[in-house]
Amino acid sequence: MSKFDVDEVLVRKLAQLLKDTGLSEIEFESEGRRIRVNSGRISTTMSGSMDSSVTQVAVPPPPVASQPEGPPAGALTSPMVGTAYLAAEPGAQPFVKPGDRVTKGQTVLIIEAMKVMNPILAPTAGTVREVLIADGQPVEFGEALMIIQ
Amino acid sequence: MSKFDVDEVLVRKLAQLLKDTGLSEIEFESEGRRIRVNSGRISTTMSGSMDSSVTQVAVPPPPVASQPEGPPAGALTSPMVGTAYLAAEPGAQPFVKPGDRVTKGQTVLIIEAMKVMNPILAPTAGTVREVLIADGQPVEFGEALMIIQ
Amino acid sequence: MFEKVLIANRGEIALRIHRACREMGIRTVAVHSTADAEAMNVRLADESVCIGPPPSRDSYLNMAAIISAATITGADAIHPGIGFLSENAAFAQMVEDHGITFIGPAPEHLIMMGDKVQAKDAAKRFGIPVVPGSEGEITGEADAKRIAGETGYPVLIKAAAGGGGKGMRVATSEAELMAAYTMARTEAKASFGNDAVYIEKYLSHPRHIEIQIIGDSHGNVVHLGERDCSLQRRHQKVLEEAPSPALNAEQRARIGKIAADAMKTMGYKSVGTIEFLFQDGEFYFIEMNTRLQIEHPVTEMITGIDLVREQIRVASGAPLSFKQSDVTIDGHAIECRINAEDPETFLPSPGRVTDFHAAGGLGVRVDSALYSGYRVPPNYDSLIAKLVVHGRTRNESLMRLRRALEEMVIGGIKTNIPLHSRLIAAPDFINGAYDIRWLEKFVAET
Amino acid sequence: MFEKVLIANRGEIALRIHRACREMGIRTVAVHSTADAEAMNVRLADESVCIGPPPSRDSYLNMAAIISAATITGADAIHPGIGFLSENAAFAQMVEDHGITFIGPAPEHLIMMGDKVQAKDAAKRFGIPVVPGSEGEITGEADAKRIAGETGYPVLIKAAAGGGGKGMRVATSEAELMAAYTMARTEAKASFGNDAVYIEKYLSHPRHIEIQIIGDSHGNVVHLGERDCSLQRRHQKVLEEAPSPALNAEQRARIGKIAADAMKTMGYKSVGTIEFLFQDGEFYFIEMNTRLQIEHPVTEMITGIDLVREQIRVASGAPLSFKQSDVTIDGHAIECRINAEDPETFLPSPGRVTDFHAAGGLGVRVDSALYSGYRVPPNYDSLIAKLVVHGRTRNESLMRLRRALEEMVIGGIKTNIPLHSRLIAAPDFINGAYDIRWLEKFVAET
Repeated sequence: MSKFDVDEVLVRKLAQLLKDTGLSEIEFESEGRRIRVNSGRISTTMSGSMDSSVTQVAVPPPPVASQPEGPPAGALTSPMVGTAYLAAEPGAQPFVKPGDRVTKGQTVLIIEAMKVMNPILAPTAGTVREVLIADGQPVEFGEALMIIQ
Repeated sequence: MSKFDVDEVLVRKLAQLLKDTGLSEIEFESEGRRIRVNSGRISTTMSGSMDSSVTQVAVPPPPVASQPEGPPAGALTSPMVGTAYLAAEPGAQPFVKPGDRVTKGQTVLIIEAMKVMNPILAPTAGTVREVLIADGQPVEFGEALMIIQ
Repeated sequence: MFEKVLIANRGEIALRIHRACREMGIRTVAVHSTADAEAMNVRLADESVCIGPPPSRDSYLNMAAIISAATITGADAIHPGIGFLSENAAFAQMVEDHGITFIGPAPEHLIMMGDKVQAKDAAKRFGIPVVPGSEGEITGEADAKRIAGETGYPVLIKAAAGGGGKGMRVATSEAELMAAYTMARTEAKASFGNDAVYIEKYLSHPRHIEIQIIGDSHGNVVHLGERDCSLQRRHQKVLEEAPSPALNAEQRARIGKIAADAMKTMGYKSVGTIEFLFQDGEFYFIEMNTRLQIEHPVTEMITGIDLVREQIRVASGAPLSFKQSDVTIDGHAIECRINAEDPETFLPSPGRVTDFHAAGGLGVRVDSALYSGYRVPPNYDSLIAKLVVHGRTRNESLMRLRRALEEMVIGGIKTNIPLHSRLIAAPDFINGAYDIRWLEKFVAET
Repeated sequence: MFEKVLIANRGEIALRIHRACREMGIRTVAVHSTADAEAMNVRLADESVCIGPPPSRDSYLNMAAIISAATITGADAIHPGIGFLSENAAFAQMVEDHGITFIGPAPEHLIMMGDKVQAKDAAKRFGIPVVPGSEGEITGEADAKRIAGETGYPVLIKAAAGGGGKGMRVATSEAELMAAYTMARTEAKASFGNDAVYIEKYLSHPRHIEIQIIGDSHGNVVHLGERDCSLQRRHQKVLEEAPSPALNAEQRARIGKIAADAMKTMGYKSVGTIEFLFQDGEFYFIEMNTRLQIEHPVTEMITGIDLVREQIRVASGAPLSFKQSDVTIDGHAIECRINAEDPETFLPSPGRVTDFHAAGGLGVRVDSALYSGYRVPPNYDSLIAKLVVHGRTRNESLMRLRRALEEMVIGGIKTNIPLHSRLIAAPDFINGAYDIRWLEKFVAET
């Protein structure tokens, strides 16, 4: 079971939504987790006591096997099992490094599977935010390789 | 399991709906996901009862082994395992019947255990509301025999 | 002996193989689809590699992904388990070409027994009794008439590439022959892309009896007696037992020797099962399964031999750890296949298992990868547990099975446990008086 | 054979007896305290009767309540299980006086073996080797000095009515004797209300070896080999195995025959266990348990004999279903006692079991009344499961035990599973080189 903690980013986002939309409250529940944000705007008009609160209620999760986290946003995931190479050959310059801008279809790394070198192409144009694997690292299907945004 | 995050577009859409329709609140639930938005408008017209934004969420009970029911109030429970008799001998008048007033310490039935007749006494003065067992019925420890109030 | 074995399968059989490896001190690599990331065999394995999305063709049938997984984890052998790639000669060859040991028979034996016509020819060559009928593929209507006549009606028309009952038709007289012949060919074409069919004698009340054999790379082959798998529905085995209530010691010894001798001649060097129809004291070869069988625990319970352990040993080049004379049949064993399906409609019932409680105690064995909270994925077959009991007599194991079924708890999904409970209470079953069609009738009538 | 048996016990052993009855087609009555209303054996029984509140003296030791329960349910036999009333002669007699069969030995044998001094005398009469020492109760300090001198130091001073290590003291020299004598008497008085003590030779590095026997009412007695129960902590057995790594076939046959012959002379007619200390090739009688033992599954696994089934059969007057010559020892078995206790401090850990998952597969047996959601009550002993493995060799069962311990899941409470995992990895244990004091040292040092 995950540690009982508030997702700060989510709360800030909801607070912004309240401001933008002029709503007084947003409550959202999914998969046994629930969050409610209240602007307290109402309470200003009356007894100021009411909670201008952020409550995150931890509903005990159903005893399902804990699922793995999904890949981060903008992640390029491995389409196959194999060994990942960041450069065309040992000692050569890496195809890309963090900060590089890439164009859609540009080779960003290679995965060797069954002695075949498979070039992995950038799915979209963008900037390489992070490279998540080391050169020569074995990777499995669906493993996050790098983040391009 | 999808990451726990709010669909921003949906919230904005619901906010717009509130404005257009003049509703104060929209709650929407589907496949374990629930969202509720509240305009807070209601509070301006009504004495600001916050319950316009209070929602009960059914928390699933923990999967404990179901415990046996306790005996009903005023129940006289069996202090031993044996066979219960409502009369001193076959064909005789029962010690008590529903509606009878009994005094504390009065014999209300007999339980035979190991060929010994054990008189069972009324724990308090009161009225016999109900006799829960039949004459000659086997009873276990803690079984409710009759209700005296 | 191997240092590290990759288990190219899923579910209870992957767990079964993991257990054998652990007990031999061999490290295990679990490969799995994204649907099986939380599977018990994956959790227990020393290493795991996700090899693809849920569809089998992209994961458990994905040869490149599996061999890559073996390469990056440095596994020195691959156990293919049951189904999936276990009888795929191309895969076996590819594994060997990568310098990895395929835990199974030689590719040529997979090929030989993979095609029904070739297999029947081989069986005849090796002295295994076969069902009388066409020597090979039927060349046309005239040929069909002639062979059906010689064989004697009723006859069965079967797809050469067939399996699971697809492309099978019975003709009880020459009048029915042509229609049956055409239908069988059409179905065969549709199901296997190959309309080759053959004709054989149709048996009206046979039992399904199969002989377990195991050979090593030193020319030794031993048989471990039979299993009676007559209780089938839609050609799927439901309950298996050994010894068969229908065989006597002489018949057992005779067919066992025939099977073992044939495998010696063939040079077979792994576990394998030769399936027969048995009627009126005669055995007729159906096919050979060149792999482990789902029902192998039945044989393990009555012989005390760990078949998977032995299969891994012989694959590593070690000789069999026992001789034919060491094999003794002790008591009686029964296996119930527990499927995630509606016991009435037989529709699959995948989903989350809210409660799992296995039967326990003396003489009870449960092989299952279930656990409370596990989700049975909808992508694969519905076998979720095997309940196996052993007793000193058939009656003792029947009584034990009854009480074990009472103890099994699988909550949240539907299972065929109620069917098994009804089945073992049926007088015909208790008397051992059933053939391969009995269960279909039983299900239809109750 | 009995129609209906009342099981006067709780926990895993009550379930064990229920299973045997179900497999024999005998209806079961579960009696339980209010604390055990949700117990698995209660849920599975044909009938159940609540016999009292949680304290044992008011429920599981409440003879009147249990016999009344048998009367109102019409049970024709009572199985007392292990502990509680199982060795209580008065209860056995009371049961018989009510025309109900007591599934156990004759009351006089319970009395004879219930008192340590009487038991030792009986053992000598029946030709069972005993530890040299006082003929009976020590009459005073002078007597103590004389006997200790004759026996030779070190000597052990033991309460006549003792058990569980209470009222036991060692004296390594005459200087220590008086203090030890006084302390033992005081403890004996406090624990058993009887300060009678006796003196015997103290063995420095013995093993605990016990012989399983079973007799019927027709004069037949058979022994089923030994169990090695040397791994104890505070005189509580933790892990048992058979055959003992320390015994050879000649020693096994010799002590087995001595035990069986003694029981024949005695006319013993149920299951029983004769416990010995074994050192330097010699056996010394400790005591006889005139009941089933917790560790009986170890013997069942290597002999293939269902001891509880056989115990019920002989109680019904049937003769033993086997002769001594039919008994063969096949392979090796080990049992781990899994307790609800802290593996470091050994403090009891009752409470709700959030997850229970039993190990499965070939050669693994779990006897447990646990289930997910069950509450382990604080009122009774902490044994919650017995994990038993069988293999063709001791090494095979060790490897199997290791992987089975990896699979066991008991969540929500603390258990001694981690202790067992450490224990079976210890070189001394793997080599079978341990005596009755080894475990205490192991626990203290690690």
